[in-house]
Amino acid sequence: MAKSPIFILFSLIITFTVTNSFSIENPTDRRILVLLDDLALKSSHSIFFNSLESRGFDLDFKLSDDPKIALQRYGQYLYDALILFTPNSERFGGNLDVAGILEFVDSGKDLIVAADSSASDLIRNVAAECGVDFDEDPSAMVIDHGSYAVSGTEGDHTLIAADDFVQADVLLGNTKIEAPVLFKGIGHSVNPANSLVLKVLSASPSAYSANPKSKLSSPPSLSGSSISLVSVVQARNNARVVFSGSLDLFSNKFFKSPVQKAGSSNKYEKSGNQQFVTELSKWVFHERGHLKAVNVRHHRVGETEEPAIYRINDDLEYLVEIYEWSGSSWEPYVANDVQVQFYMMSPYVLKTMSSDKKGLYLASFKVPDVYGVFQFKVEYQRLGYTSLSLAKQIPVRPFRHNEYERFIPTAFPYYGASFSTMAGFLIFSFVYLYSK
Amino acid sequence: MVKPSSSAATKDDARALIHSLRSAYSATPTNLKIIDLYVVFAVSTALIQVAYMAIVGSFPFNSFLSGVLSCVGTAVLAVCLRIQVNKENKEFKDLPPERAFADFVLCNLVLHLVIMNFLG
Amino acid sequence: MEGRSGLTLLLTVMALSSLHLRSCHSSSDLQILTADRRIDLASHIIRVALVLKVQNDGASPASNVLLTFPPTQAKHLALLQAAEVTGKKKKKTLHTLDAKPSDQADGPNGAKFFSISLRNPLSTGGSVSIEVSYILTQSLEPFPVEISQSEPQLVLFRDSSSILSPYPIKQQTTVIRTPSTRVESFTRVEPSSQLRTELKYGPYENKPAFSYTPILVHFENNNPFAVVEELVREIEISHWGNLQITEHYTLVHNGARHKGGFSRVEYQSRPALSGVSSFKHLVAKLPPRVHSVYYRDSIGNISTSHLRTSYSKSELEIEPRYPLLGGWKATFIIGYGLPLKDVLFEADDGKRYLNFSFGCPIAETVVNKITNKVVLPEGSKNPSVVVPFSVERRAETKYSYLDIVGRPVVVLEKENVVPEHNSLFQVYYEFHPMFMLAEPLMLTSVFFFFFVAALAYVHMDISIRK
Amino acid sequence: MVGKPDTNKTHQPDPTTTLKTSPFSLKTLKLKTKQQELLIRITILLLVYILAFITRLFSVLRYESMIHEFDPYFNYRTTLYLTENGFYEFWNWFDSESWYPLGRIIGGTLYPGLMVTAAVIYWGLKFLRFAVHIREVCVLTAPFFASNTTIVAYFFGKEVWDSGAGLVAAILIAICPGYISRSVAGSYDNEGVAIFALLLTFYLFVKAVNTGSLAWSLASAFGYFYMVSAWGGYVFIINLIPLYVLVLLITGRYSMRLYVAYNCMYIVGMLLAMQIRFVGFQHVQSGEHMAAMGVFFLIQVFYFLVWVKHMLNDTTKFQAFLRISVTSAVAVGAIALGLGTASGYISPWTGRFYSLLDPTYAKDHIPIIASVSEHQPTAWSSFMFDFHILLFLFPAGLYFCFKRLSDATIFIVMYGLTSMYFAGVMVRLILVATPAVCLISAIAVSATIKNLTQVIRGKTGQTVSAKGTSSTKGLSKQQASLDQSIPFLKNGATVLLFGAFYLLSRYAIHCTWVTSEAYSSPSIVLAARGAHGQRVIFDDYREAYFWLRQNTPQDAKVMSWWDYGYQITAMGNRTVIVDNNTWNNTHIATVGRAMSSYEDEAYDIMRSLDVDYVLVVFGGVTGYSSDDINKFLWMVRIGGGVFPVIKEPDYLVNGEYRVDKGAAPKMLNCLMYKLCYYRFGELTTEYGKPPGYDRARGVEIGNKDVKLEYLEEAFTTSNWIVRIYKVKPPGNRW
Repeated sequence: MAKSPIFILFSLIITFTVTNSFSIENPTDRRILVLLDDLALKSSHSIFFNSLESRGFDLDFKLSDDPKIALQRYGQYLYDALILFTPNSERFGGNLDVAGILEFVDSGKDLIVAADSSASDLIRNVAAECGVDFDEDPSAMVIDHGSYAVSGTEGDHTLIAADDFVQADVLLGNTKIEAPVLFKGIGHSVNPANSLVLKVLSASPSAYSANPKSKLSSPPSLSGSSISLVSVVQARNNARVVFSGSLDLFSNKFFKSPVQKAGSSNKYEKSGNQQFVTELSKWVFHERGHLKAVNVRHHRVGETEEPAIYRINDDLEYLVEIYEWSGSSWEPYVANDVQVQFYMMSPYVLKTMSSDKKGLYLASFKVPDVYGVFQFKVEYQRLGYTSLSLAKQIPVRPFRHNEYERFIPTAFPYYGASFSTMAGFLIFSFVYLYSK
Repeated sequence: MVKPSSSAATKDDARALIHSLRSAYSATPTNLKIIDLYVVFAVSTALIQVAYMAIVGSFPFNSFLSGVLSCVGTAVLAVCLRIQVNKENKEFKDLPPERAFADFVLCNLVLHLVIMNFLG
Repeated sequence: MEGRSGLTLLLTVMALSSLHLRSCHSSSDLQILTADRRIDLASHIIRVALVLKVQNDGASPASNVLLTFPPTQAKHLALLQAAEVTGKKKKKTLHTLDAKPSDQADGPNGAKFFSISLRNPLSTGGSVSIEVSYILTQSLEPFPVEISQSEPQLVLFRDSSSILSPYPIKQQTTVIRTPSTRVESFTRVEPSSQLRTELKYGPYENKPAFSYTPILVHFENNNPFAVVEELVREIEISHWGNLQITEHYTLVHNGARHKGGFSRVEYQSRPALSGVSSFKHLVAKLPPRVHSVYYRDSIGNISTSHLRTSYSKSELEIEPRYPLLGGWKATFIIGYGLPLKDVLFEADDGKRYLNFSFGCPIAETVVNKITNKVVLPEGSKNPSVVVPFSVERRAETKYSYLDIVGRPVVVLEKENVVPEHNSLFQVYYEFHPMFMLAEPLMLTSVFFFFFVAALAYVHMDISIRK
Repeated sequence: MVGKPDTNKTHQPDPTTTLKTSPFSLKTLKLKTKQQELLIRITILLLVYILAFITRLFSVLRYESMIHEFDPYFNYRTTLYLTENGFYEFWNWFDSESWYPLGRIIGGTLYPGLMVTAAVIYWGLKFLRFAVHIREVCVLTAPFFASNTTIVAYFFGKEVWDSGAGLVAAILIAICPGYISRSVAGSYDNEGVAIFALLLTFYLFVKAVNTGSLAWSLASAFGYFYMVSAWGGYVFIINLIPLYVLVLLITGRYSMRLYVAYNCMYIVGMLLAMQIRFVGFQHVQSGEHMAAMGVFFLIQVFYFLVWVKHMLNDTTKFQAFLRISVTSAVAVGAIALGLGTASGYISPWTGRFYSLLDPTYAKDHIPIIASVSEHQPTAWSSFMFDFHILLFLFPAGLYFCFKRLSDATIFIVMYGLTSMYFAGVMVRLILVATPAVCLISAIAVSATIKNLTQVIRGKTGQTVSAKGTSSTKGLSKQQASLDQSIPFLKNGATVLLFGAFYLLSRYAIHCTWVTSEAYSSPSIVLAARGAHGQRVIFDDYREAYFWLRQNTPQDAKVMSWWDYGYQITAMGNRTVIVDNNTWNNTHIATVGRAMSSYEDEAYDIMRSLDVDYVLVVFGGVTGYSSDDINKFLWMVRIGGGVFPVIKEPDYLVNGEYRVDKGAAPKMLNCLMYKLCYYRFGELTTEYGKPPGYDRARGVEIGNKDVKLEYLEEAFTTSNWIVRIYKVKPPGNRW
C-alpha cells in the first residue's frame, strides 16, 4: 500500500524521461519490453538479447503472465518496442491484449513477433491484423525435402536451411549473408491485399507446410516459395514489425550451429542466423533506413521568400532536404528517384528532383495554365525505407485584369479606328458649330 | 420567267431612284449634309473594320468590338442629332438645337470614355 | 513539456545535497520558528496561504523578510500579498506589508527571491508573524494529456513537501486540499497522511535553509479550466451620462485536451459520466444598474444568456454556443452600459476621474493577457492613472461618432490576471464642458443647412412653374 | 418586439390618408397656389419613403440585425473583402476557399453592383465619421433601396398617368408583399437593388421616349448599366425594350423620339454592360441578347426607309425601292444570323432562359435548376399571397391603360403582361412583376377614385380642364349620362369610394401581417412555439459554423450539400467543396454521389477531394422539415445525372421515398442516411414514441444501429440540426 505511490512516482518520472527520447531527432528505440513464455528463453536466446543490450537498448524482461505488464500509463507509452517471444501463451497478464498491441504499433512503436508451431490464437490475430496469415493447422510446420539442413540425426526435414533473402541492403545490411539461415517452425503467407507487408525470408520451391507427424492426406494449404518464413511490415506511420515463424531462429543454438544445405557441398561453421537476425533487428529498431525530410520550401525562380499564392505560368522552385538516420547521426540521403508532383486531383506536373549529394533536392518547373488549389506532393516509398509523404497546399490564381498583354499588333487598326472616330468627333463638332 | 422581268424592272427602277434621290437630297440644308458626311465616314470605318476582322480573325475581340461599336455609336448618335436639329421634324419643335447638340456631345464623351476603357 | 519539467525536477532532487551545504551561510540570520502552509487545489487557480513566525537571531535588526520560489512557480506567480499579524486569536489585526521581487541575485538553481519589508525592523531576538498569500496559475498539468469524452480529468501538482525558504525552519506543516477524495497518487514524505480531501505533510522539524523535497500529487480535478487567452476591454466614457463597456474574450478550455469524437447522445443523456471536465456556462459579475447588456460574437447574437440584477450586483450567466471540451476555443463579446454617475467623479482639483474595476468579471478564470482601453471623451487632456499593481501603459487615439480630433485612449495591459485583481483603478483627466456641445452643434447645423436647401428647392420649383 | 406594433400602427393610416389627400390636392389645385399641393405631395412621399423603410425592419425587431438565408452570406463576405482590400483586389479576387480544389474567380463570376453599392455607402458613412459596422450597412441596404424604389415608382406613375397615380403607386409598392419578400432588412441580395435599377431604367427609357432627348436615354443607359452590374435579370430589360419597340413599329406608332431613345440607350448601354466581366461579350454572342441587336438593325433600316420615303414623295418609286432593299436586307440578316449560330459564335440560349419560356423544361433537363425551390412554377395561392387586391386591380388598370393609349401606357401594359407570365413560370420572378402590377393597379385606383370624387363633387367641368389630358372623353360621357340622376349616382359613388378605401385598408393590413409573419424570418435562426406557447429559438446553424471556425484546422475542407456552402465559408471561414454558386455541375454531382453511395465508396471519393469534415443537416429531432434527408432525392438525381452508377430507383420502394423499416436497402446504408441517423436510434425524441422516432418524417427509422467505419462524429449541435463528422485517416497497417 505505502509502496505503490512511490513506485508510481518513479514510473511517472521515468515516463517523462522516456517521452522525449523517441523524438524526430533520434528515431532509434531505447526501451524494449520482452515478453517470454518462460525465463529459460532469456538464457537460451542470450546472444540475441546481449547484442541488443550491447547496442544500447535496455531490455525489460517479463513473463507473459506477469500481472504488472503495462505498455502505457496515463496515455504515455513506457516502451518504444515490444518483443513477443511467446508463441504459446493465449493471453497476457496485466491488461495487454491484441487491441493493446495493435494500438502500440499504431502509435508508431515497433514489434517483433516470433511464432512457432502451434502458435497461439493471440499471435495469429496480431499477425492477421498486420496482413500475415500463419498456417491454420496448429500442428503444421514447414517441411522441405529439397533444401533441409543436413544434420547428424536424420530428422523429418522440418529444420530447413533457407537462403532466399529479399534483395534490400537497407533491410539486411550491405554485407551479403553467405550461410543459409536455419529455420524450424510454422510458415505463413502474406496477405496480397496488404501492400505494406513484405517477405524477407521465403522458403524454397520444394517446401510445403504440413503436420510432420501425420501422413499428408490433403494437398498442403501452403507450399512452394509462396511460404514466407520471416516477413516485415512497415506501417504508414513507419512503425516496423517483424514476424518470424520460428522462435528458434533467434536462439543461441541456431546462431552457433554449423549448417550445410542439403544437396549443396559447401558447409558453413556458423549459420547465417546471427547476421540475419542482427541486421533485421537493426532495421526494425530504426537504426537504419529511417528518412526525414526537413525544411520543405518553394518560391518563384529568382526570389527567396515563399509566396502565399502563385499565378498561372509562374516559374517556381521546390526544395526539400532529406536525411537518413545512420544509427548515430543524420547523414544526407542520396538517391536519384525522388519525385515531386504538382497535384490537383491529378498530377499536372511530375518531376524527378535533382540532388546535390548533400541531401538537398530541388525541382524547378512552370506552373500549368490551370488555376485552382494545387499541392506539392512528395510520395517517396522505397523498399525498406520509411515512407516520406509530404503535401503542401498552394493556390494558383489566373491573371489579374492588368496582367494580360496589351497593344496587340493585330488590334492596331481597331485602335486606329476608335481614335480616328474620336478625332472625327472633335473635327465634326468644330465644323458643325462654325459652319453657320 | 418571273425573275428576268423583275430584275429588269428593278434595274431601271434603281436608275430612276438614284436620280430622283440625288435631286431630292440636294435640297437638304448644309448642317444636315455635314452630319451625313460624318455618318458616312463612321459607317465606312465600321465596315472596313468588319472586313479586316473577317480576314485576321477576331482575336482581340474586345478591341474589335470597341472599334466597331465606337463607329456605330458615333454614327447613330449623329443620326439622332440630325433628327433633332432637322427643322422638318415637328416632334422636336420644343427642343432647341443647342440643347440637342449639348446632349449629343455628352453622349459622345461617355461613349468614347467607355471605348477607351474597353480598348486595352 | 512534461519531459523537460520532469528532468528539471530530477535535477533539483540531485541538487539538494549541495543545497544542504550551502544553506549554512545564507543571507541573514533570521530563522522561522513555525511555518504552516495551506495549498488549495480546488480549482485551476492555486491559492496558497502561508503563515510564518519569523525570529531574528542576528545581531543587526532585519528590516525585511525574504520569500523564495522555485523558478517554475515564480513564472506562474500571479499575485503575492503579505500581512503582519498582531494580537491573538480574538482580537488579531492585519497590517498589509508590501511584497515585491527582490533585486537580490537568484538562489540555487534559479530560485527567485521576493522580499517583504516589515513595518518596523525586527530587533535582535524579536519575532513577528506574517501571513503570506499567493496565487499560482497554470501549475496543474493535465495528465494524461488527452482524455476522451468519458474519462475524468486527472492533473498533476508539483511542489516541495518542505517550504523552500532562505532561512532554516524549526517546525513546519503543509496541508494540500484536493477538490475530491479521488487522489490517484501522492508522494509520501513521512510523516505524511491523507484524510478525506486533505493531504498533510509534516510536521517536519529543523529543516535547513533551501531544503526542497519534490512531491507529486496526481488527482482528479473536473472544475472548468477556463482560461481567457486574451481579454480586451473597451471602456468608453460619454459625458451624456453613460459608460459603455465592451469586452472581447478569447476563451479556451485549458485542461486535458479532448481526444476522439464528441457524441451528443452521451453528452445529453449521461451528463454525470461524459464530458465531466467540460463546461457549458460561465457567470460574469457585473456592477449593479447595468443596462443594455448584449452578448454576441463575430457572427451574431448568442441567444443563451440570462441576466439577474439586484440592487447590490448583477449576474450575467452566459453560455458559449457549444460546450467547451478540453482544448476547444470560443470567442465572444460582452457589452453593457452603466450610468455614469456611478463611476465618474470629480476630484478636488477639478479633474474628473473614472473609478472602475480592473480585471475580468467572469468568475474563476485566469486571464493570460488583459488590455483595458479607457476611451476618454473628445477634447479631454493629460490623463493620469492610478492602479494598485504594476501595469504597462500606452496611449492611443480613437475616432468614433462625429469625431474630429479623435478621443484620447489610455491603454493598460497586464498579464496573468486572476479574479483577485478585480480591484478598482482610477483614470484622472481634465475635460472642458464646452466640448460636450460640439456634436449637437454639428448636427443642428447640418439640419439647418438641409432645411435651407429644401427651402431653396421649393422656391426654385415655383420659379420653374411660373 | 414591443416596438413592432406601434411602428406600423403609426404608419398604418398612411395609404388611406394619402388617398384622401390626393383628390384633396386636386381640389386645392384650383383654389390655392400650387405650392401647397407640392408640399403635400412631398410630405406624402416622405412618409411613404419612411414607411417603406420601417415596414421592412420586422426581422431586426423579431430577431437581430443579421444577414438572412444563403446567397446574402456570399454577398456579405464579398462586401467585407471589398471594404477591407479595396476595389482592385476585389476585382481580381481568386477565392481558393470555395469549390476546392478548383477555386473560383470571384471578380469574374459575380454581379458587383450590390457589393460596390454597400461599400460606397459604408465608405461615405465612415467619411462622415459614423462608426457603423459594415454588417449594419449590408442589412439595411435592401430596405434603403426599397424606399428609393418608391420614389422612382412615383415618378414613373407620374410619367405614365398622373401624379395621383404616381403617389398611389409609390404607396402600393412600398408595402407590396411581393417586393418585401426580397427586400426585408437582412436579405442582402442582388434583387434588393436590382428592382430599383430595373424600375429606374424603365422610367428613364419611357421618359426618353416621351421627350425624345438624348440626355434621358443616356441616363436610361446608365440605369441599365447599374442593373447589369447588379443582377442577371437585366436580360428581361434587354428583351422587353426591343419587344416594345417592335410592337410600336408594328402598331405604326413609330416616331423619331423612339428612334433616338432606343438607339442611344442600346449602344451606350451595351458598351457599358460589357465592362462587367461576368457579362462580357454576351451582348453580341449569346442568343438571349440577339433580339435587341436585330431590332437595332431593323430600326435603322426602318428609319432609312422612312427617310428615303420622305425624300422622294412618290409612292410607286418608293414601293420599288422597298422591294429591293427589304429583300436584300432580309437575305443579309438571315445569312448573318445563320453563320453566327453555325460557327457557334452566337451561343444558344441557356437553360434558365429555356426554363423561362417553357416551365417544364428544367424538370426534365436540368435537375440542378429544378431542385431550387424558388425556380418552381408559381401557385395561385402565392399570387394571392403576394398581390392580394392588386390581383383584381391589375385587369382594371389594364382597362384604363387601353382606354387611354399612349407610348408610355403601352410600355407599362407590355411590362405588366410579360412579367406576369414570367411570374407564373418562376416563383422568384413575382418580384419582377411586382412593380408593374403596382403601377397598373395604381392607375386603376387613382382613375376610379378621381372619377368617383368628380361624380360626387358634381361639377366635373373645371376638374377636367384642370387635369388637362386626363380621360376627358370618358368623363364627359359620364357627364351626359350623369345629368339625369345625380343624387342616386352620388350615393352610389360615395359607397363605392368607401368600398375602395376599405379594400385598400384591407390590403395594408394584409401586407403588414404577411411581412411580420411570413417574410421576416432569417432561415438561419429557426423559431418555434414551445409547449407553453413561449418562443423557442434553434440557433444550431451558427453553433455549428462557429464550432468549425474555432475548433478545426485553418485549412480544413468541409463537404456538405451545396446549399450550405456560402454559409460555411462566410460564418465557418472554412474551405468548402461546393457552394450555392452552382457553376460546376460535375463537382456537385460528385458530392451528390458521395452522399448517396455506401460508406467505403464515399470514403474514396472524399479522400480524392481531401475532405476533412462532412456536414449534414438533420431535422429528425426538432421536426425541421427542410433538411438533407428531404433534399436527398435531389442529390441522387444530380449525382445520377453525371454518374450513372447512382440510380434513383435504388432509393425508392415502389416509387415512394421512405426512411422507416420499409425503406430500400441502399437507402438505409447510404452515407447520408448513416450520417443523419448515426446513434439516433438511442434517442427518444417524443414522449410515447419509440426511440429513434423521426419527427420530421413522422416515422420510426429503419436502421437503428448505424456503424461508422471511416468517419467519426466530431460535433453535433444541441438540437441535432447540424451534424459534423470527421473523415478518419487511412488505416495504418493496410
